[in-house]
Amino acid sequence: MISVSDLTVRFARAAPVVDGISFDVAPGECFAIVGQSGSGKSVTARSLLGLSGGTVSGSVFLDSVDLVNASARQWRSIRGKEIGFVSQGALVALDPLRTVGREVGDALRLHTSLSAVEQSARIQSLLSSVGIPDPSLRASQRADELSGGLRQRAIIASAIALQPRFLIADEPTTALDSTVAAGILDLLESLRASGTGILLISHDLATVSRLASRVAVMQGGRIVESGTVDDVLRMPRHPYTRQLIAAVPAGTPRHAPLAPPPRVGNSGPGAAAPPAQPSPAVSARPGPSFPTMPPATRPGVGNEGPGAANPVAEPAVEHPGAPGPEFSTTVLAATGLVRRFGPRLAVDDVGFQLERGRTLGIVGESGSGKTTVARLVLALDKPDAGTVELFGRPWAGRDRREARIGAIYQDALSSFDPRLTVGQILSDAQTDGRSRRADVSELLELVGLDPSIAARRPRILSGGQQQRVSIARAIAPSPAILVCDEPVSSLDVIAQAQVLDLLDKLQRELGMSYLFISHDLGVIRHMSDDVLVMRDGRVLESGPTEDVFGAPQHDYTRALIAAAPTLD
Amino acid sequence: MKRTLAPILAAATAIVVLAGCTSTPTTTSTEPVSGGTLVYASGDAEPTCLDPHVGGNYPQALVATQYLESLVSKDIDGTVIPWLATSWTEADDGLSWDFTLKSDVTFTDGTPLTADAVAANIAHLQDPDTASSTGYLAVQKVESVEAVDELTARITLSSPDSGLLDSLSQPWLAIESPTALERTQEVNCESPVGTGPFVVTKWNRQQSIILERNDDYSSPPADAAHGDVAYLDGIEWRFLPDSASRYAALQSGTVDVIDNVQPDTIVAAEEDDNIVEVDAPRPGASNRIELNSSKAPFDDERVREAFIRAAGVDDAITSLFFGTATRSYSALSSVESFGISEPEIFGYDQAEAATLLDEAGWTETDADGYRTKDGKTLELTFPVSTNQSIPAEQSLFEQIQATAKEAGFKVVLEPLDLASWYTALGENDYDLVSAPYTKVGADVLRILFDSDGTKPAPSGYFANHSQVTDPALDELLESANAESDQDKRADLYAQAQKIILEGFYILPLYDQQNHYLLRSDVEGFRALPTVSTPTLYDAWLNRS
Amino acid sequence: MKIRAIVAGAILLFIAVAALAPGVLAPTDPLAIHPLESFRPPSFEHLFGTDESGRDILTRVIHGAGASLLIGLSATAIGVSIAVVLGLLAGLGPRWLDFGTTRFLEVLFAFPGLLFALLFIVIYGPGIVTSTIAVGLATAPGYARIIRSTVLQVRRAPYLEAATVLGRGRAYRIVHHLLPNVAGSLFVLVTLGIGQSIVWASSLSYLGLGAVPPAPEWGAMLSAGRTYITSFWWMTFFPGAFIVLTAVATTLLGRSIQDRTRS
Amino acid sequence: MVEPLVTDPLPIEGASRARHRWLPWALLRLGGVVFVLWAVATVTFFAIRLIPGDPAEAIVGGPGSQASAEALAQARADYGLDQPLLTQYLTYLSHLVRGDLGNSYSLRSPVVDVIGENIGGTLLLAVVSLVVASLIALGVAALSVRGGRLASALASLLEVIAAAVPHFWLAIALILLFSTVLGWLPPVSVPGVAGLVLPVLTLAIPLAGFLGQVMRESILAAISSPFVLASRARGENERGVFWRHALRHAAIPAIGLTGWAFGALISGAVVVETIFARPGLGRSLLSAVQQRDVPLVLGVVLVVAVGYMLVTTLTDLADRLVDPRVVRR
Repeated sequence: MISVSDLTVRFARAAPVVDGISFDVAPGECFAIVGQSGSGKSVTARSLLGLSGGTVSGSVFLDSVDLVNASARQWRSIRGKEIGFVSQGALVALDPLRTVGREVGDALRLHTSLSAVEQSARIQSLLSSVGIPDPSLRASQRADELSGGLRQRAIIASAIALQPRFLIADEPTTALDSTVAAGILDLLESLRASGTGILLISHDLATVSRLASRVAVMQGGRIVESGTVDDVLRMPRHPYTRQLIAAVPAGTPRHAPLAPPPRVGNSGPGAAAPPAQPSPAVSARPGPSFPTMPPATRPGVGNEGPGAANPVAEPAVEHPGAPGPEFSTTVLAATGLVRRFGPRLAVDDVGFQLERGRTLGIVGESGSGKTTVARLVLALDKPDAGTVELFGRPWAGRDRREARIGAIYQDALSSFDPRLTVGQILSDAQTDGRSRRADVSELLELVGLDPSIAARRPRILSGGQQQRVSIARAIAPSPAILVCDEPVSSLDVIAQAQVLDLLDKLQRELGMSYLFISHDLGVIRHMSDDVLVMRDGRVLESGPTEDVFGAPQHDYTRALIAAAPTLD
Repeated sequence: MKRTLAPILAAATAIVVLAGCTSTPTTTSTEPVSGGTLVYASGDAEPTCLDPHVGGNYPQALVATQYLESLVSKDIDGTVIPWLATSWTEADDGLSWDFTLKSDVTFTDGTPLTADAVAANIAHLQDPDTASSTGYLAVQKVESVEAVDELTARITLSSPDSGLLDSLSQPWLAIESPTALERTQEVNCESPVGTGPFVVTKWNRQQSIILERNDDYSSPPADAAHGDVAYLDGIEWRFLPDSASRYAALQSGTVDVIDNVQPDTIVAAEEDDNIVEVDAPRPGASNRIELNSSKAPFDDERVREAFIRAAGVDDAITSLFFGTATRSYSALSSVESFGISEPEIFGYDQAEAATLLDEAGWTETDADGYRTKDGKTLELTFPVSTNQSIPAEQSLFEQIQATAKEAGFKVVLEPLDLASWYTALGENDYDLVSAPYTKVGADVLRILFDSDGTKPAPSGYFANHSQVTDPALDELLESANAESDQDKRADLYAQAQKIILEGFYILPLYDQQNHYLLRSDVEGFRALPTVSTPTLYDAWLNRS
Repeated sequence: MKIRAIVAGAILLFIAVAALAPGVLAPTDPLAIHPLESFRPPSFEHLFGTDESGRDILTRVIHGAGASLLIGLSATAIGVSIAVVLGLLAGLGPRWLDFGTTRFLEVLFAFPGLLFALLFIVIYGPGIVTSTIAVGLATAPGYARIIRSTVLQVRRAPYLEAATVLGRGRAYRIVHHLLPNVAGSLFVLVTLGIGQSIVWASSLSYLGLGAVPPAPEWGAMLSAGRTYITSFWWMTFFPGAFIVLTAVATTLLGRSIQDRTRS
Repeated sequence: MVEPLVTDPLPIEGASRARHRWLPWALLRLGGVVFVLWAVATVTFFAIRLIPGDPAEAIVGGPGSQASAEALAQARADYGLDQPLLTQYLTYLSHLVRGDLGNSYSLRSPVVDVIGENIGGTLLLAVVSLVVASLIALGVAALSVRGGRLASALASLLEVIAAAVPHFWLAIALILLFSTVLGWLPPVSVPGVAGLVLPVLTLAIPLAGFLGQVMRESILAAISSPFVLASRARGENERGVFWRHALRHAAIPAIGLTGWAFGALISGAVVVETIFARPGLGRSLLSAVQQRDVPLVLGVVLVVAVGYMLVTTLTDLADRLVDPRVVRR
C-alpha cells in the first residue's frame, strides 16, 4: 500500500508545484491522477520515486517505509524492485545508444546476482511476457529500430523485471496510435489483475476511464476532486472537472461547443493557457466585415452541412454570383493519387471530393499516408499518379493566390518565421506580402485573441494561442479551403476544445471547406461531415461520418473505434 | 706541446666569467673526469650543411669547431699559435708561405693529414661548385698550393696577404679529409670528416647533431688545457630557436650550455648560482649599421652625417643591453688590435642634424614631421634580417627610428626572413642595413669596404653594404694587407678606418655579441680566441 | 545568462572605444620611446609596465586595439564573404551545384586552418596583409559549411512551406524569409569569428609571419615581448590577455545572441 | 504541454538490413578519399604556379635564395617546368602516386624522408593531446553537471576562456609556472613522458574547451532526458547514469569533432613544437615556411590532408559503431 498524505513539492522558493495532496494506492488497484500539463501530476509521480528534484514535505509511505526520509541506499533498493516506473514519452524513454536488452536488463543487473546468461534468458522471457515478438532479436536492437508500441512494451518490461508490487505509469500511451495504446492499456490491465498496484498519470480522462477504478483530478498542484471513476465522470462536482469532461470531443455531436462560452477580453498573452480561463468571445461576436477580402471572391457560405444548430448569424456577405445550382459544389477533388517514397507506397490510389462548406476528415494512424495526402493537396509535393482539381480545374501549385487554399499545421510555432511578431505575420498574410505593418486587430479578434498580442512573438504564446494565430494567418487571404493537418494534436484537451470550437465557428461564418486530418477518432468524428479512413496509404472506407462510424464495414475501422478512448 | 700548461690554464679560466657568485667551484680545484654527454643548445639557425666550406656562416662554425680543425689558431693575446701546422714561414717577398704539418695526424676516416690534403681543401674552397662565400673570400689571393714534401705545404699568393694566418685560423677554412671531400656535396654536408676531438655520428634534422669522441685524437691547438682525447663521451648539439625556452632548458638542467643569450637573460642568470656566463665577443667587424652611399639620399655625405647625429644609440644600448654590451665607435671589434675608436665622430646632436639636413636641401617638413625635398619624403628603407639581428637589436633599430624621426627621417623598418633580406640587398633596395661579419683580423675591412666588395661572391653574397667605392681606401686596404710590418699595418689600417668613419658610411653599435651560459658544473669550457666559437675539447662534467 | 552578455558587452565597448578613439583612453603617443624607462614592471605610473623602449604598454595595448580589431574584422569579413557566396550557392542552387560546392569544401577542410594560412603565406610572403587574408581564407570553409547547413535548415523550415501555401513566390521567400533568418545566424558567426581571427592572426604574428614591431598591434607586441618572457612577463602577458579577453568577450556575446535566438 | 505527436518510424525488421549498407558506405568513402586526395594534390600543384616569379626559383627558396644554376635546373627537371602544363601536372601526379614528394632544398634531403622522420613526434603529440583533452573535457563536464547551476556556469566560462586562449600564450604561461617558478617540468621537449607534459597540456587545454562545451551540452541533455529518469527509476545510481548513459551521449559530438580537432591539433603543433623545440611536422612546416621551402611545405600539407581524410573516415566509422542511428539515416 502506497499512502500519500499532504504531499507538497516545491522548487527553489517558487510556489509549490504539488500542494498538499493525499491519496493511496492499494495492491491490485489502479488509481489515476488526471490533469493538464503543469498541474503537478508528473511531479507527484516522480516524488513517489524520490526523483522529483524538488523539496518534498508531507508523508509518503510504502507500507511502513518512510519514503520522504529514505536514504539513497534505501531508495536504490525500492526503485525498480518495489516500485516500477513506466515513464512519459514512450519514444524517448529508452536510451537510443543502448540495446533494448541492456535497458530492460538494468534492473536485473542492479538488484540481482544473476549471471549474464540467466539475465539474458530472463530478459527474453520478460520481453515475450509483455507481448514483444521475436524477443532475442529485439533485445539486440536499439530503441529506434522498434516501433512506438514495442518500445512502450519494452519500457514496461524493464519496469516489471523484478515484479514490483507497484507500478507508476506516467502518460503510458501518449503519442501512441490509438490501436497501439489500447494494447498497452490491456497489458497494464493484466498486470493490475495479477495484483500489481498501479498509479496511472494521464491528461486524458478517456484513457483513465478504461483502466482506473478511482481517479483524482489535479489542477494547479491540488487535487480538486477525487472519487471512483464512475462518480467523477457521471457527477462531476468541481467546475474544472466538468470542463474537462465537456472538452472531450468523442461523443460530442458535430457543431456542439466543447468549451464553455467564454467571456470577453481576458486572454492574457503569454499566459500558459490556464485551463479554466476561457478565450475571448467567439460566438458572441457578430461576424466581422473583412476589409481586405473582396466580397466578389468570397467563398460560398457554408449552408450545405448539417448546420441547423448554427447559433451565429450568417455573415452579411453576398454569394458569388457565378455558380448556379448546376455548378458543382465540389471545391476539391482528388483522383487516383499515388505517391512513392523509394519502394514504399506512401499514398496508394487515394481519391475523394470535398464539398463547399463541408469538412472531410481523414483519419489514420502514423504511416497511413494522411499527411502526404495533405501535402499533395497543397501541391507542396507532386503525385506520381493521379490528379488534384480545385474548383474543377487541375491544380499543381501554380497561381496560388487564385487557388484560395490555405493550411494550418500541427506545430504552429515552427510555421512562423521566428523573426516576426504576430502582427507582422498576420499583416504579411493579410496584404499578400506587401506590408508587415497593417492593422491586424480585426483578424485577431476574429480568432478570439486580444489585439495587443500583435506586438509579441509567437514563441512566448501558449500552444492554443499559437494555433489561433496560425488560423488567423490562414484565413487572412480568405481561402475557400483550409487543410488542417493534426491542428490540435499538440494541445491540451481544453485548448483543443477551444481551437476546435473556433474552427467550427469560422467554417460557419466564412463558409470554408475543411480537409481535416487527425489520428484522433474522437476529434475526427466531432469535426467531420464526411470521413476517409486510411491505412498504409490506402483508403479503407469512406462516406458520411456517422455512416462510417455507425456501421463500419472494415475490420480496421472497427478496431480503431474499439481502441478509441471514450468516456463511456 | 713544448709550451708549459700553466699560463694557458690561467688564460682559459680567465675567460670564464663567474657570474655574480663565489660559491661555484672553479676549474682548478678538481681533477678533470672523463665521461658523460654534454648537451649544447644552440639558438643559431640549424646549418643546412655541416661542412663550413659550403657557404660559411657562424652557425656552421659553432658546431664545426667540435669536429674540424684549422692549420693555426690564436691564443688569448691574439698571437697566432700552432694547430694542425706546427710551424710556418713566410717568403721574403710575401708571395709564398710554407706550412709544416703535425705528423701522425689522421682524419677520422683514416686518411692521413698531408700537404696534399691542404691543397685539396683550398681547391675545394675555390671551386665555384662548393658555393663558398666566407672561405672563398679569405683565399682569394691564393694562387696555388703545392706539397713541398709530405708534411710541408706551400701556399703561393698573387700578392702579399698579411691576413693569411688570420684567415687560415678560421673554422671556415678548416682542413677536411680529402677523401671525404671527393664525395658528393650532399654526403659531405651530412657527415664532414676532419681531425677534431669529436666525430659527427648522426644528424637528426630540426633537432640535434650527435657527436661522439674521437678516440684517436692527437692534434689539439697549442693553447689547449690537455693533450689527450676529449673528456666528454659525446655532445648532443641541439637546436632550440626560442630564446626563452633555451634559457628555461638551461635553468632546469635539461641542457648544459646555451649560446645566443639575450641581454635580459644574462642579467637574470647572474642571480642563478648554477649558471655561469662566458662572454666572448666575436672578432672582425663591430656590429654596425651600414649606410648605402650608392643612392639618394645617402649619396650625400651631409645626409649620412645628419642621420648619424640624429640616431640616439647610447640610451638604447643602456636600456636594451643592461650593461652587457658596450657602445662601439669603431669599424672593428674591440678584440681587433688594429681597431681605432672615434667617439667624437658619433656624437648625438639633433640640432646639428637639422642644420645638416637644411644644408643638404631637405628643408621642407610634411604633416607627419618628416623632411621633404622636391616633394620627396626623406625616407630610409631598413631591411632587418630577423635571423641575424637579435630582438634587442631590432628594438634598438626601433629606437633609432624614433630618434631619427625627430630630425625628420622616416625610417621604414622591414623585418624580413633571410631570403627576402638577401633579395632586398641584391636589388639595392635599402638605405640602411645591419649585417654581422665575423672574420679574424683587421683584413675584414678589405672585405667590407673594398670596391670589389660590391660584387657578389659565388654564393651571391656581397659584403660591402655601404657601397663605398673609394680608390684611396682600396689602395690603403690593399697595402695594409700586403704589409707584414705590424706597426706599418696598424698605421695603414688606422688611416683606412678614418676614411670609413669620417665618411659616415657606418654607425657602429657594439661588438658582435657572443655570450654563452653554462651550468656551473660544466668545467673547462672555453671559446676559441679565433672567432669565439666554443670548444668542448677541454670541457668535462663535474658531476658525481 | 544576462550577466554574461553584459560583461562581454562592456569589454567589447571598452575595446571599441579604444579602437575608435584611443586618445580618449590613452592620451600619449604609443610610439614615443623613453629608453631609460625601459622594462619597468607594472606600477601606478605604468599600470601594465613598460616595454624594451620604455613605451607604456597600457597605451600601446589601447592603441593596438584598432589595428588588432581591424585585422580580426577584415579576416572575418573575408572569410564570411567567401563563405556566404559558397554557402548560398550550395544551399540555394541546384543539386549539382550543392554537390560540387560541398566536395570543394571537403577538399578545403583537408587543409587544417593554420596550414592553409601557412600555405598562403609561403606563396605570397609574410606580412600583415597576407596574414590577414590568409586567416580569412583559412576560416572560410568552416563558415561556408555552417552557412550552407543553415540555409538548408531554413529552406526546409515549416515556415517557408507555410509561406509557399500563402502563395509567396520563391524570390519573396528567399528575400523575406530565408536570407533574414540566415543573416541572424551569420551575425552570430561573425561575432564568434572575430575573436578567433584575432587569435589566429596573433599566432601568425607570434611565429613572425604577421604584423611586425614597432606597430602597436597586439600580435606584434607579443612577438616583440616573447624573447623577454622570462624576465619581463608583462610585455607578453598584457597584449596576450587582451587577445584572450577580446576572444572571450566576442564568444560570450555570440553565445548569448545564439541562445536568445534559439530559445 | 502534452507530448507533441511524434510520427512512428517504421521498425526495421532485423539488423541484417543495416549490415548490408557497409559495403556501399565503404566504397563511397573510399571514392571520397581518393577524390579529396586528388583535389588536394591538384590544389598544391597550382599553388606552386601561383607564386609570383619563376616557379623553379620559388621551389628552391625564392628569389633571395641565391640558388645556383644547377639547383634551378634540377628543380626545373624535377618539376618538369619546361614541359607543357598538362604534362607537368601528370608528371607531378605520377610522382605523388609513387610517394615522391620532391626534395627539400633547405634540408637537402627528400621531402618524404623529412616527413618520415618527423611525423611520429607529431602524431604522438596529437593523439596524446586528443586523449588528454577528451579526459579533461569529460571530467570538467561531469563535475560541473553534478555541481549544479553555478558550477555549470563556471565551467562554461572556463571552457570559453580555454577555447579562446592562443597556444603560444598558454605555452608561455605553462612554462613560466611549471618550469621557471615551480621547476617541476622541463620547459623544452626531452625524451620521455616529462617532456611531453607541457606540450600536451598546451594543445589539450584549448581543445578541451571546445570539446567540453559540446560534451557538457549533450551530457546535460542526456541526464535530463526521460531515459535517464527511467534508468534512475530502475535504481541506477549517479555513477551508473554517468557511465552507462551520459558518457555515450557525450562521445557522439566528440567523435563528430575529431576531424576538426585533428586539424586544430596540427595547427597547434606548429606553434607548440616550435616553442617546446619538439621535433615534428609542425616545426618542420614552420621552418619550411620561414625559408620558403616550397616542396617541403607542400609535402607536409599533402600528408596532413591524407591524415585528415584518414581521421574523418575513422571517426565516421566510430560514429557508426557508437551510434547505429547514423547507419540508418
